[in-house]
Amino acid sequence: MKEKLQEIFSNHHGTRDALIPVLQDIQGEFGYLPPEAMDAAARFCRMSPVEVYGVATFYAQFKFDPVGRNIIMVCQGTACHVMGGARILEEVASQLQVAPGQTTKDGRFTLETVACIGACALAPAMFVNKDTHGRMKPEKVAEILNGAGN
Amino acid sequence: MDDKLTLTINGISVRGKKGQTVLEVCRENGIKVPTLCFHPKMPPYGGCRLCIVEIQNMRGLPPSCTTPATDGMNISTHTDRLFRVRRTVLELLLAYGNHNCLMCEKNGECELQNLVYEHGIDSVRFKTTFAPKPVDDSSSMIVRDPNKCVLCGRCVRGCLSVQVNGVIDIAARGSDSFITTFNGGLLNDSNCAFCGECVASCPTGALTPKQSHFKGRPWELKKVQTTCTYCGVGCQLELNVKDNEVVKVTTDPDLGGPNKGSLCVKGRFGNDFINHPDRLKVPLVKKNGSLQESTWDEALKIVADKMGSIKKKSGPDSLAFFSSARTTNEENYLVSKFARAVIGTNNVDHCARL
Amino acid sequence: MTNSIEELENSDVILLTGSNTREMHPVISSFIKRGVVSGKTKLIIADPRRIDLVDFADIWLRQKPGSDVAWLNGLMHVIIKEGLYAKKYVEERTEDFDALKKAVSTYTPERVEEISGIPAADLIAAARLYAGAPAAAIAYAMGITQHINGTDAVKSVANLSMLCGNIGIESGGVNPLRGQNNVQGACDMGALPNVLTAYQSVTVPEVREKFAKYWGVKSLPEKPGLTIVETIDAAAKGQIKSLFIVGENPMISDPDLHHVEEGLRKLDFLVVQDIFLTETAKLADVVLPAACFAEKEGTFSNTERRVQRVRKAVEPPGEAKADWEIISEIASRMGYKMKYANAEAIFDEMAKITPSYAGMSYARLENGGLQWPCPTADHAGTKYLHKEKFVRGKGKFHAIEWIPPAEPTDSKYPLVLITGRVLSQYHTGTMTRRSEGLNGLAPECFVEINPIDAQKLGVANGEFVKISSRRGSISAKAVVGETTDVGMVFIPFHYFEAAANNLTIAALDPQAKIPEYKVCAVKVEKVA
Amino acid sequence: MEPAIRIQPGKERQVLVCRGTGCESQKAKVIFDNLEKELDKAGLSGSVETKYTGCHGFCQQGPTIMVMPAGTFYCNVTPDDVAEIVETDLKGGKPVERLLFLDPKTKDRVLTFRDMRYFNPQRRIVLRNCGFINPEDIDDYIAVGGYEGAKKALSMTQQQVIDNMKASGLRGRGGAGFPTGMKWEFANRSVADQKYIICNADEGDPGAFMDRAVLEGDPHSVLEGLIIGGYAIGATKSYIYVRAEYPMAYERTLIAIDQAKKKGYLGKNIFGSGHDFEIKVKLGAGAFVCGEETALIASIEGKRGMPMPRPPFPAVKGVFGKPTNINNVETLANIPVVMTKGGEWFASTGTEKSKGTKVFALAGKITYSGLVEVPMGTPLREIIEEVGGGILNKRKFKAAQTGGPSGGCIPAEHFDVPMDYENLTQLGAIMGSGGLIVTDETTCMVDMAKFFLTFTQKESCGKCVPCRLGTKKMLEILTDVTKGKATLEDLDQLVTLAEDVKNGSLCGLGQTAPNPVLSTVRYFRDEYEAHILKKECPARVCVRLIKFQVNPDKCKKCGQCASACPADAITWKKKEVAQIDSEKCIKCRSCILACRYNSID
Repeated sequence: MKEKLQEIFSNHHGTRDALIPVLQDIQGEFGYLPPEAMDAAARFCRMSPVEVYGVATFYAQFKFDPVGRNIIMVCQGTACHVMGGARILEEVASQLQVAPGQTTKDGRFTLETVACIGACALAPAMFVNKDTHGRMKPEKVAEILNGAGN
Repeated sequence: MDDKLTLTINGISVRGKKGQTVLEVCRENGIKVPTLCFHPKMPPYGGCRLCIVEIQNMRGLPPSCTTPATDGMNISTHTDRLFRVRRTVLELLLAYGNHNCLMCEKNGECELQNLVYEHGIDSVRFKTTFAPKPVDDSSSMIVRDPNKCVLCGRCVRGCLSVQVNGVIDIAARGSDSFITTFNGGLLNDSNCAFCGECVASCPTGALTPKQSHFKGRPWELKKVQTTCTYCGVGCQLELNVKDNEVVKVTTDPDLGGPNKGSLCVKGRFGNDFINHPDRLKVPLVKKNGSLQESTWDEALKIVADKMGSIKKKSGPDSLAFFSSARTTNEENYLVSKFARAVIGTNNVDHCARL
Repeated sequence: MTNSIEELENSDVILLTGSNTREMHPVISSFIKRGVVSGKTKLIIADPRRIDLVDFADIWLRQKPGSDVAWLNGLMHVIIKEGLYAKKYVEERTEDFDALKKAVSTYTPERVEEISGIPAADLIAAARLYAGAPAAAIAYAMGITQHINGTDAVKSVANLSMLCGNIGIESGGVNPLRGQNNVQGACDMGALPNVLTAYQSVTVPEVREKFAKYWGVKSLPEKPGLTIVETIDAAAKGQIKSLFIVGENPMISDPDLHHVEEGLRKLDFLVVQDIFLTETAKLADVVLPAACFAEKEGTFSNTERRVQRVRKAVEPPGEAKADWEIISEIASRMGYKMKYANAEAIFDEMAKITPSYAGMSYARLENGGLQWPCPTADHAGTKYLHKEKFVRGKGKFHAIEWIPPAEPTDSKYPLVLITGRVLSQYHTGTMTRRSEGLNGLAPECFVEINPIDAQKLGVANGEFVKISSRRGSISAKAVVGETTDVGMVFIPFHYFEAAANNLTIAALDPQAKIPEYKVCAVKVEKVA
Repeated sequence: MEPAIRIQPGKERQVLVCRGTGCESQKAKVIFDNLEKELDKAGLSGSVETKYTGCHGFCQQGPTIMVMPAGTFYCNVTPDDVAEIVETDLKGGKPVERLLFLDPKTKDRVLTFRDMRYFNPQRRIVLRNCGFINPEDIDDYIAVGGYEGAKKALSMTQQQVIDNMKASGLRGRGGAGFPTGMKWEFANRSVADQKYIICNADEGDPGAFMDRAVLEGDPHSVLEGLIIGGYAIGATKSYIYVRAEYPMAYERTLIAIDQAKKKGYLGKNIFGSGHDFEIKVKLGAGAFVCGEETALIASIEGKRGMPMPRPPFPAVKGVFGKPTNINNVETLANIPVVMTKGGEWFASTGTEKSKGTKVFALAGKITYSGLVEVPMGTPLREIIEEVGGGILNKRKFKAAQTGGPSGGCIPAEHFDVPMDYENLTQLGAIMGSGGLIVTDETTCMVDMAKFFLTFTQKESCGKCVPCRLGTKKMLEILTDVTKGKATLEDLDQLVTLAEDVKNGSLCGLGQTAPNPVLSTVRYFRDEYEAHILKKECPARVCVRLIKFQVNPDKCKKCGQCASACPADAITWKKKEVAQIDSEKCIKCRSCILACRYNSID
């Protein structure tokens, strides 16, 4: 981990305003923010670790536990809500047996919600990693989940 | 340069100085604006929404603690509109916390309690749906009760901005926000230096000194200002006394002195040695090879006689005195005077070098 | 301190050395940290240990213990060579610059690197940073003074500060941080073998005459007395027969404790006046119970020369009495009448014969105290010293050469021991070890070892080890980490059951008679 | 307004493949690759240029392809269709009829985008280049007049640029509608060694995506806006704060900055004017409140995105304590045009107090959802019925929700309201960033209010008490309403609390969070009362209040419900009323959504 962190830090200037980009890079590398990495980021940005924790927990993007191999995001934006996004979320949650924010026991999926990704015209929408699935219907969920990587 | 301002507050013309906030001008002119997240030692926060005022030609209800005073401002501090918001704020805080004053250490010196009283609140109109959170009782010095926390952020600013210790911050956001240590652990497992700045700045019973629990209600305590007995900084503090026992240490930036209301762990939580049962209470005299309880008369007689005879026999320079860097100036002066004028030796030193 | 604590928050540069401020003077460290965090202050730390404050430092110089004079001279070498010093100030307000220039000329960054281990580039960067600041403060503590050349190091610090025009200005200065509540006051009051109050020397006949007359005695002794460590030596040799100890605990605080015990046991008569039965009191012939700070009136003088009130909050336990009452009674019994109505009467008597306190009275100390010198009743006290001119006239540069520590490491004792303190304990622990909370935070002795040394010794974190020097040995828990460098260990001295001063050497600074607590040679062994 | 189309010299035609997020998610990349292959096979590579573009707004019918200069518009294209388009159209010169847009009203196929009712009423200034140029090619932008506005501005005095901006009447498109020229003037007058201009691309309103489309489709217009604004106020440093949820917008912005630097449009001495200007991109991290200016500043500084009370305003004390001006993406995209064509020209469009155009993100129960740009003052009816093709499934229009979580709704009785700042504010629905969510009779307005409040409650930063706890309490009351557990006293308390939160909150988020509640109570109090008094949800949305029984009086016996039921809980035989088995029913509401006759209670 030390080398990877060093590599991340080498792309940034060690001041406080670099914190969020640094954390984004750390999450990009590890999938979440390990405590040791937050501690190292604090030293790098010259802040106290608890401030890093305070900042990280403020933003919805950051995760504090390892994530699954596939990230499922179900949009809960206005357009999706009006078009039945909640129903899609329910379906995914019940098929994966996890609540939003959680990861399946086998580590294959992490379920998340997003407050609009701007694909309103495709509402309701869900995303598997970087793939968008628009005009979702509950009955399409199983097929999409099966199609995701192991 | 003229830095005087003239403002109107509640219809009365008052003076202020450039660089002051509206709140500072109000306070200087004896106008009491309620506050909760404001603390004079700390950078303003503007979060509690109690010190809001109405200012002519300004939108909304700006907080007086962050709004710079400007010449000609026309301010109202106690309108119905303001009162209504303040009351709602207080009722919301009461609805989402455990604020049972009977069972609270802070009863009698709680800012929330005072504000609720001042606003004439005798019941909370909102249904309470509050779910209690666990109390952090891990440390032997500070008890953290999140259920009494109003998230004013004073402890955090005390820790991050005043002491710059970086132990606590606000985590998460919105109604999920809470005061946290790094990674959400217990205070005792954190890098806390236990300076107690957070305890001193907490307006409610969310942060209290553990050793003082059940040792005395605020109104029963006599506060005596003195100088800390530990390192050379000379912090000013108040010993809180009940029944001839020091039960708590408090501070106030107004006490003067170099520390401006701050202390470290020793000054704030290290004075229980005063009441320690091992304290020497009577003179001891060595008899048959062991120290035995004695009387002042006997002990002082032995000291005077023995030193007198050694001086007579071996000369004044066969006697020596160690004074103390922990006793007062007056006492050091007397030891020096004693060695030199009474015994006639310069053999006097203290542990300055150790 | 030449300057005031609050000024540190506004210094452009602070050079902090030999002070673990965050643990020893936490409240002062907050002023420093606030300055750094606000962006106003750049912090240079010179310390062999990676103390917490290093996180706030712009430059950290990790010198080998005992090399302070060398790196300080090195800084001055760079500053003079690069022409960065305050030329006008040096010309107008100081003397003997040429001697300094000559002395530091051989301390090139390369040579300093050899002596101190500080990389030449870091030294140069620190020199430029310090010299470039409009107002730079130097703060230091026992890490600078507790060496056989401690006085030299202090003079070097003063040299550096003067060289850059930092003495006599706001937020600058030379600032020793006093470790105990009233060290400053005890010194001011003349509890020293060579001076009376306000540093009036016992060797000056007029001074002695003045005091003799004021105190109503024929004459006062003119030969300077013995310091603490010298007294112990003299006791061991049978020259000192009676020792009266007020609130000190040499059985923990003094170097080479076996030697201390030997000296104390040899005395004909030992009196200890204290609040607890300390390790020293246990050896006494008479123990007198004293009141603690909360049980009496008086004043303390803090590290920034601020004289502040101590007030009685509670009654002393049992029959315990204030130290001043006890001393007065003994004096009276010995035929010298000392009768004071209260502590204030003593203060007033003292102030009259102490120029720097002359303007003070309890009434004037009410709101925040006064900083000496305060010569007259209408004087506001002095925030920082040497404004416009030095007390002695011109500031004198001293040409100082570096000398190595008294006890070098060797194959038998390969590690350097540094002793010091921890946040929640205080000095010999008399009070703090009896405070539940404080003692709970650091209940036992430990030895900090670098991971590389620990691996060599086969020692894991938390294991007990035996530490020995030529003078004795103790055992303590190993704390393996990066705080100490390779080849160095650190032990706090508060713990009687594992007293670090069993190991330390009683080698003294020839001028200040300070023992070299900060360097001695030890070995560490795994406890089987 | 149609942009000048630049076709590569030597080529005759150009095929534009939309690769906005909508089309991209439906294999637009494969379509593009197939197109190049097929053209090569057909030997047309020499005469036909291919180009991919950002979103042109008609996401509903994506993926789309346009053949220029004819303007032939193909909808719902699949990778397999490409061969036919090349064969029939590009080689054969005839349109592929089956892929042309089918006008639902006339049932005619429409040949070009110019003839489509979706595009026709639109007037594109902000989106002028979106869908027509390659967003990753600065030369494409320059070819359509890009960076001319910046050059012109840099040849003028700062005051002249500000005056021109004031003359345009352009108001901030981020929501509050503050005049941009005045904002610049304030920042210009602040004296400091460093000033900043920030592009707020933290489009957090769930339901609005015009900023994303602009950054994805025409990023250089935003850079140019920043250059002009930076010059006007005297800022040499700039940030673009982009939502983390917009990876494509982020990438394309970075590419654009890189290209502009290489051209000397960014960096030292830009355009040889002596003025320096640099732009950095900051990625947000998922916090709606960071759209608020002071929170955005805190976030850029690496802090928790908590707003600070104003004054001091960012124009005096902003990022790193320096004077800072913040404009939103849509505002900035207007600015190059305001410079090249002049403030007066810009002011000729729109209404008296609301100048220019507004982009709306049309979504919800509407036939064509997507981005539409219309002159300020265009009636709501025209936007919904003409551009949007009317309500989905021929249901009845109930209300349009504008301004997202800060906004309110426009009920059917105000269907003809001209859409500008003043009118919307008067109706209790704000312009906001331009989200326009259309609802019909199957939308429950209590649920709608609850949806927005859930959002704001979750996104509240927690700093001030009214927002942190007031919205929580309001949400609890609303939840009680949707469960049939509330009383009329609770409703009164909801309204008074809403007023207190509005008055008492620190920043715009809290001050506007009660709007959806206040607005729905204002226009749809009867729905609230139905929930409270009759324990009924008229729109059949609040599950706890639905019986899941077929109303035989309304049932048209069509069986749609039975085929929609995923749980096999509905039995239906031809010409019989359907029956729902409550044991099997999972209350998913599929039947309710399927039933055109609102016959399930």
